[in-house]
Amino acid sequence: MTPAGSANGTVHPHGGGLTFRASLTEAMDDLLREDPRVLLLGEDVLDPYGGAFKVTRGLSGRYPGRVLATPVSEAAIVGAATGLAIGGLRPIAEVMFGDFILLATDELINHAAKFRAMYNDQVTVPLVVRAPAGGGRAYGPTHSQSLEKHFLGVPGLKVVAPTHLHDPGALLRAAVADPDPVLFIEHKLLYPLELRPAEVHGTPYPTAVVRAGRGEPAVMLFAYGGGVRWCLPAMGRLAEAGIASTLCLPSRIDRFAAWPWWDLAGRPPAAVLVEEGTAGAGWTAEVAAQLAEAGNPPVIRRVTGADDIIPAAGHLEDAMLPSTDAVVAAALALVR
Amino acid sequence: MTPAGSANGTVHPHGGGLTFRASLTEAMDDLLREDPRVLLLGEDVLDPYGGAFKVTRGLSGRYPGRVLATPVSEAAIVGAATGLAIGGLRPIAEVMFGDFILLATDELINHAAKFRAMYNDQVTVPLVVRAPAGGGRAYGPTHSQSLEKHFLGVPGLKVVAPTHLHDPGALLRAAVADPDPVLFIEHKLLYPLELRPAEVHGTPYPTAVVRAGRGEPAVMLFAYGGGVRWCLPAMGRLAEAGIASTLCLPSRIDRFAAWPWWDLAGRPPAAVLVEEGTAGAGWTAEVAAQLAEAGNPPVIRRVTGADDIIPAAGHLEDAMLPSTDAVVAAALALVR
Amino acid sequence: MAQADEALAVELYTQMALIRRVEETLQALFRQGRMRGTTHVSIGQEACAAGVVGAMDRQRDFVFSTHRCHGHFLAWGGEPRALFAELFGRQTGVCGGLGGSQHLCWNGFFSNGIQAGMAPVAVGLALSRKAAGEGIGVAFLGDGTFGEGALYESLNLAALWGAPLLFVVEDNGYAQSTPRRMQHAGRLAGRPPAFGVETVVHDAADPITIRRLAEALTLAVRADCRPRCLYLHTYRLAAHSLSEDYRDTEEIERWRRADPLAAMRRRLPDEQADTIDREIAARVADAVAAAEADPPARPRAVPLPEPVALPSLASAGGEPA
Amino acid sequence: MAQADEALAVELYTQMALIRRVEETLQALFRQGRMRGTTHVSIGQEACAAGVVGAMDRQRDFVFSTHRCHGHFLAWGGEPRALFAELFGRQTGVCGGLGGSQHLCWNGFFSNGIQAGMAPVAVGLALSRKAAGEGIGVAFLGDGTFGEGALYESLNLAALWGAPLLFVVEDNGYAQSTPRRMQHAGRLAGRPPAFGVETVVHDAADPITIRRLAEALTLAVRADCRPRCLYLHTYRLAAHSLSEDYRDTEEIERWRRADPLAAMRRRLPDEQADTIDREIAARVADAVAAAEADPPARPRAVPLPEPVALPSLASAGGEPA
Ligand SMILES: Cc1ncc(C[n+]2csc(CCOP(=O)(O)OP(=O)(O)O)c2C)c(N)n1
Ligand SMILES: Cc1ncc(C[n+]2csc(CCOP(=O)(O)OP(=O)(O)O)c2C)c(N)n1
Ligand SMILES: [Mg+2]
Ligand SMILES: [Mg+2]
Repeated sequence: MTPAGSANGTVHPHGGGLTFRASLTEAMDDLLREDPRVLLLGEDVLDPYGGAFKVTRGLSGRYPGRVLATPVSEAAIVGAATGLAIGGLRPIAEVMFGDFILLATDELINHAAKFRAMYNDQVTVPLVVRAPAGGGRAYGPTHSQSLEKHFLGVPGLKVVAPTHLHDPGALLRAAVADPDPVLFIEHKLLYPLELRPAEVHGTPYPTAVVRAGRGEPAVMLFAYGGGVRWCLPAMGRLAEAGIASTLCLPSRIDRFAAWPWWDLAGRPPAAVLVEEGTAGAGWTAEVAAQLAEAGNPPVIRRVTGADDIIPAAGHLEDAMLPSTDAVVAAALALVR
Repeated sequence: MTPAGSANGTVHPHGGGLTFRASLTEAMDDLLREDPRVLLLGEDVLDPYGGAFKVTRGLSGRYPGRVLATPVSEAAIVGAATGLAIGGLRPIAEVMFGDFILLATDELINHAAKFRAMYNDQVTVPLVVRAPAGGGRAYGPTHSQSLEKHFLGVPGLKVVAPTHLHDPGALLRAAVADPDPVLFIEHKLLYPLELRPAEVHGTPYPTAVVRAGRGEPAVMLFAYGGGVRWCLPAMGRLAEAGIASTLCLPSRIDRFAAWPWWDLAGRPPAAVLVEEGTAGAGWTAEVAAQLAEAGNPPVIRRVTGADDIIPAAGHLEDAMLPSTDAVVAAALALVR
Repeated sequence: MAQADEALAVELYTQMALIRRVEETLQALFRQGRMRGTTHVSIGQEACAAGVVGAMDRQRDFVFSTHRCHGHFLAWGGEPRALFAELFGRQTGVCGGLGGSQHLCWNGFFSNGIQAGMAPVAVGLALSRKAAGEGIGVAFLGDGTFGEGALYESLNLAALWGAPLLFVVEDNGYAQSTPRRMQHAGRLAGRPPAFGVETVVHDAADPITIRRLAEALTLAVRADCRPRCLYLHTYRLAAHSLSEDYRDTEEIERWRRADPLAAMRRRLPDEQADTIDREIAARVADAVAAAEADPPARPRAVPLPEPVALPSLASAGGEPA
Repeated sequence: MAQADEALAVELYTQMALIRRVEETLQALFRQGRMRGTTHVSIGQEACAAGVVGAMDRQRDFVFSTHRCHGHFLAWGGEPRALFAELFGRQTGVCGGLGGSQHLCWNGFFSNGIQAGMAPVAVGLALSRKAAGEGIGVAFLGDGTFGEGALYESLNLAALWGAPLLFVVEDNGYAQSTPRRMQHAGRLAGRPPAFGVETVVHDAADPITIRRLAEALTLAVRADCRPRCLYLHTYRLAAHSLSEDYRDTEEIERWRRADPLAAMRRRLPDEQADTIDREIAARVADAVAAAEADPPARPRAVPLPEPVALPSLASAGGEPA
């Protein structure tokens, strides 16, 4: 059991060996036990397989009839889950790889996200679509993408991307409790990581703030989801080089307001914006735009995936995704 | 017949009463006549109907067997056109309303756009997908959207959005000649407009530049596609108010490099970025990010569609889309 | 005619005549420029709406409709005034003027302007009703909509999971301007059975037969929670939307002579039919007048979703990482 | 056995044994950590690849495959070394190491890792060959892939427009971990016919029969440019990918005893089979050694698409608007 939300400034209580994956599984276990309206559906989610990334493992056995293995039909999975949500249930749909969410784009954007508003608030759509995303496992061009940027700025749709510095289970519970559809992005490489306590702010989708080095931060990092895996070591290296930094790591990445975090961190003179996906019109573009629009922005550099397909060859994938080195280099370039 | 490309600084030769729509139809007519590899496919594109927006009217009669009315199958339309392109043909697929491109997202992003790169340049995909987009006609939430921002930053995919200040037919010809897939966005409200001569730069997808008022521009506008309809009158009004402005109007909106245009326009101290779609991680976010990243940016304001569904009621739609007033107000707020 | 059949004939004729009158009025309102946008009328197909929807239970069932939804909406009991108001862009509209002609929602009635996109949603809602222990749904489809893959995913899922849902196909022979034979290979009515959905094919001339079929099928769906399909051959007498109609005029004429509404009218005593017509005319005229006079639609109060609230970082402590 | 059948038996056994050897080697390479990522082997299903692909003409035809593509690739004449190199991430790989296991392209052979997404692309390529006047295609599909709507759009379009394409279903009873009966309602083999695609159903034990069927069907496709479907019942003896296999061990054992490769081997004189096996073992070992020693994959030279070039605005005049 994990608390459902975190208040401002709370250091959330985890860290006792619970992994990112287990936090999610536990949250679904709790949800299924506590709320008869909750159900899970997705490809191969039943035991003993427990889903391609094993996040639903153990659940179908404990909650028979409420964990549903679907056909390979992403549009129908999201569409049917939308109907279940309209009908008063609390479906959590799993898309096996985030890359496949593209088959359900219409159901998500032209249906689930629109209903509440276009039907004049006569319905709500408490739908959660979980999507394991990102690269780093040499799965090649169609199984490694970070496509969540294409779902930003969709009226009616929230996009939430936990890290192990948040409480992923609590975020999932918040998403299930949300009256609006939530696309819930889980970076594959985070699954095995143990949760770490961190300073978090805001509810129900808290933003984590990490500070490293001594004194006023010279650089502010903005990242989400899998980006955390480069930012934390980069901050350590920067601290060693005598450069203090602050990382802002929101869990909800749609409609994220960047400027206030920069302001409240003391307006560091430089900002490095990190995103695993490609740069064009992505999350970091939105962050940079907000900083720029507010006037007197810091100097800014984006660190993103290269503008090409994600190659299968592991070493090429490593070379084209962001890295700790790239984050450090960007920070140094701005600070010096 | 129109020239296939425009050299830097050319004032393109149109304006003699040819409409945006006719320019496109004429280009397809020319292409079909000149190149046996060209073919059109889409829903209801045959005569006498000639497509929902009448852009293919007259063509099926003149080129029997090369203008194909499809089933209502957007994924198969784009997928089959991709196969035709791989097979050496030059398909132009029409999606009846741009809103329906969401049903073909997977075919476009995980197939057409990826093939060339992931197959190590063994194939090219000279595919054009035409999509009438945008609001202003009170067609309601699912027939009025500007969804092209969701297709920006896709490795392998180009997005081209002509205006009547470009030569839309020439752009379409360039897209057909392009070895890579092009999503070709046609704003519905531009169809009846007569082409206007303008200063254009670059090839094969030129950027139009419009200057208004006397002296150095105090504000620079960035817009594309349907955004032109507010920018031109806004510039007139600003000029009347004694404010000179320069409009940068690219036709290719993916991988658009904003800063050089601002630089070459003399770095006006203010920039208004205009986009009919919603703001979040859209085209204007990318433009703002680029200006910010380059350092010493102008003061920036985005003018975009409101963050909500597009209501059917005409007056509400008018109120939530950008407008000439909004562009003028943004410029005045920055300049004063 | 038996007593019951007589009553049913009156009900069905009234329903159909109301739909016809409302939609002819809509055509006129658009022609006169009193409405913006566009619309799709079901003139000629009213027997499907009246026949099928009347077999449903408004208390617990639901209806998914399409771009051509006015008839289904009215047959479900929707108010003409609310429909007119919706298309006028008025606060009192079915969806406060936000949805417009294609995007209606009211009391378990849903339509959307994306072909076949609602099919899986209907399956999901049906499953939720099954879980709740009562209620079934109907999902209307056109023949052209058989082009969309989402439909087949939905048929499969409905049959596989036992969704209490009646798919109703209104095959009017065309998708927009394109005839069925240029859209589909094989026999359309043979497709749902290939996905495990039993299908009854009928022509849609007689609303009484349609009602009986719909009653039988909904009974079966209620009994075993398995989906069924009612495949109706029909014809629209008007153009696809407000644009021109390029279909063969003789073909249209032939169908106009077999207009199910006219046939239904002939079953009633002239005087009774005249009375019904007069009442409907008055009701529709009143609805238009009231709707047009209603206040204009308001923007939604709450933007969706709201941005993340700004926390007060000022009070926050923090440890170095 | 007739002379011709004998030669065919040797060809098919050699083909199947090569596929088996290559894929068992891949399994070992992954187990040993010499390859990254994951892969899907077709062990047990080789008769489908060998039987069908050999009926195609490498000069003018094409093959669309799936995530489980190695067998199809090798049967099409793809080099084991190029395949190993691709999975090792080497320059000499089929796609220079960019595609990896699921994303192969070579000489009219295409695979992609998205279920059913290639079906419409195959239809389009088939239509382009029809326009060119020669060549047909084959598109492989799994039973699980019948869940995807794009498949039905493609079947319809292929039949409607007369695409010279043979759909080949390898129904191995599972999609990943989920058995067919939990995925599909009705009889899968009944679905293509509902979209106007004639379908022949067979079990996939004997590659010679498969070859004859494929020959007959490709002849028909070539003759009238209408699509056909060959629906094969088969079984994979290995796990879905590199993860654990949770299927019933007795079921697996039963199928292992009926392994088509072993059956095929028994048709050949022992000595001949031994020779073939030895040669294949050597060939595969050489291929692995060569591929592993090949230079690492390089990044693509040209990013796609290039950004818009910066014009020289300096020279530009310009009129006020
Ligand atoms: C996904 C999608 N594609 C295309 C359209 C445009 N469109 C609106 S109605 C229609 C024809 C539908 O035909 P059918 O299903 O037979 O219904 P009918 O109009 O005949 O009632 C089309 C193609 C749409 N609304 N949605
Ligand atoms: C669009 C999409 N959804 C899901 C997957 C994940 N996936 C890979 S293989 C597979 C099962 C496919 O089953 P089947 O078609 O029977 O082929 P088989 O694996 O049995 O050869 C699934 C679901 C995918 N690759 N693409
Ligand atoms: Mg129809
Ligand atoms: Mg299978």
